Amino acid sequence: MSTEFTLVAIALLAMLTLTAMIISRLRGLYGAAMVAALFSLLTASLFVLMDAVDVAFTEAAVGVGVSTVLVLTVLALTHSREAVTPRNRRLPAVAVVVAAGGALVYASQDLPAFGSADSPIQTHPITDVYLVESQEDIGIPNVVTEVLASYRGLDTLGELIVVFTAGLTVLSLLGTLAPPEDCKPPGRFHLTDYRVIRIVSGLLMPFILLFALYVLFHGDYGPGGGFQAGVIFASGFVLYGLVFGLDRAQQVVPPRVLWLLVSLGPLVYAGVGVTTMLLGGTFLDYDMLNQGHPESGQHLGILVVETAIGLTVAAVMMTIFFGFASRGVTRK
Amino acid sequence: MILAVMVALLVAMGLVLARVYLGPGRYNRILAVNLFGTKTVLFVAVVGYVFGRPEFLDIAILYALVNFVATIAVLRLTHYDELVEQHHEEEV
Amino acid sequence: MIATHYVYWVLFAIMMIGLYVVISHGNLLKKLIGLSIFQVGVFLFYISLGKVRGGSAPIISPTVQTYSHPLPQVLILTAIVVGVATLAVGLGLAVRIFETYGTVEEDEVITRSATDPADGVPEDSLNGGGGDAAQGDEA
Amino acid sequence: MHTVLTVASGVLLTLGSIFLLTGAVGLLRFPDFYTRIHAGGIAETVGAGFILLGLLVRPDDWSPSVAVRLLVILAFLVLTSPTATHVLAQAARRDGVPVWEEGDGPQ
Repeated sequence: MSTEFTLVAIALLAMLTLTAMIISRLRGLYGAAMVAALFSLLTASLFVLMDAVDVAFTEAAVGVGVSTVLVLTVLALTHSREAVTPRNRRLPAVAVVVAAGGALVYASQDLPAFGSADSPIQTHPITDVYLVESQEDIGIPNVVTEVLASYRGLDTLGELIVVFTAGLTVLSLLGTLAPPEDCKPPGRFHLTDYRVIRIVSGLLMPFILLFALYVLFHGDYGPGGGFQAGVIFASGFVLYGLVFGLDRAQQVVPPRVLWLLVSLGPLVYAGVGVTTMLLGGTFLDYDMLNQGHPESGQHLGILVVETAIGLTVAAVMMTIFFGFASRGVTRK
Repeated sequence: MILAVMVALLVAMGLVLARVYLGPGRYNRILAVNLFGTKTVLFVAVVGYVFGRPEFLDIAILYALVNFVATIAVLRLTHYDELVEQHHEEEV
Repeated sequence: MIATHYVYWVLFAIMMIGLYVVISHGNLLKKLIGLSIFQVGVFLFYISLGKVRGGSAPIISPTVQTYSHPLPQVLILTAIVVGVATLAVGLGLAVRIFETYGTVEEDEVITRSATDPADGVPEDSLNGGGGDAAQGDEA
Repeated sequence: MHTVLTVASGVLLTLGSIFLLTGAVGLLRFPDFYTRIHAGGIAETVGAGFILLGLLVRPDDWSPSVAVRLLVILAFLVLTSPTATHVLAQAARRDGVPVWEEGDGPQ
């Protein structure tokens, strides 16, 4: 490992640990949520350093964008200060943590050295399938996209259904979304104070959505894909809702459309699988989509599946945000 | 040269982290987190050059974007009552 | 040992900080934040197992010879999105608990549900949420 | 040409690093929120601009796609970073974050 890599990795890991400690010490939960966003930024930098560019993309969009917004929305609905942890709770926790950490460190002796090229994961035959053979079978440079959407397509369908179910669960916990006319911000919302931020956000909106589309369709050649695009799309609308008011955001994307999109994704995804079965292949065998030219069949299949993922992820994230944000309305 | 920039960025990140820890109060932390975000954008851009794959700058664009969204979210949601009208106020 | 395993150990430490927050803190929202810390530790651990010395991101390019393993990245990519979806479910539960008991502190929830399990809390304690946002929040 | 560009990039990167570092020191050392946002916000944007320009003129691994992305990042930062700090300062003023005056201790 090059010395630069090691030094940068150590610096980032040290900062990450410090940030985690700061989060655990902060009792003001608004502060903790903000530092959690910083934690997420650091994590994403480490992902970039460890060559996981797609993961870094997702972590940045999810950790800094969506989950910070969700935690803050919930804090606005509940108490934002934490009670002091009683001393008698700390000791058992420390005991458990020390025991578990000790067990992990003990077990880590069997792990291969960090970055070694002859560790079991690297020498397993599947590595060659993914990194070399995939270029002939599918021909898309981004291996992560290939594995995600094609080789492990069934697994990803499962993950998408988890996201779908989580969206449904949040809706059933919080009740249906408040109608847009109930979410009108009060008159003083339109203060001239906010002129700068409104103009800049209005200017940025189209670029955010364009960027999301770019990430979706460029995911074959660079970092990106359906999950990332969905989250970016959603964070664009979250920004819109935060700056221009929830009512206007809900007019742009009415709940009815949102629910249609939430269920459309898994349906399209599974539909592709059923289509390939009807065409004589196995479930999600994209080769069948273009019989004479399996490679372009794969391209088509991956594109459709990634779009389906993007739709559902974006719709679920928006539903969750609107659900929490309009909770304050329905509660009153 | 690029390495020196990277070191400068890491040192600056450390200093900002100290401000995050010291606070005090919400605004100092938002400010620090926001500035930390800008440094991460630069860090990611620079890492691409150091390790020889500068084409991954898309990630840095995304960082710049979410950093802005997060800052606006913090400002907005800490004044939640401005975002959603409180119905009972109207009736009183 | 230190030179080859330090990354894993630091990541274990981060996981343990998260676990400590989950176990020791009584505030349900803080527990969820702690859970995310733990989760991030696990994510980084997976990714670190796929990293190869001198490798590069698994996006095939004629100028690059060694690539890090793509499989952990695929698993973690989906896990992150699923993670935020489950975080949202947890937050939804926390909101409902707050609406029923007027608090998100675990101990108080337990005492309150023991004393009067049938009815919730008076309306006015619900409105306290927006109010205390205005106070400072020094550590 | 190559040497000129390399030197120019080096100068820009150095300037950018200096701005970033002074901004960070200011953020840490100044006594109240408004002075900190002044130091941090302005130095940060300038420093980021210099570093991105420095990367842009670097001739070694220059390619059009990289250059376009650098310009997009630059445009994004120049647009969002001052907006964010402006809104922050305004919100802090409205919320009554105290202003430091000579003789006060550090906050």
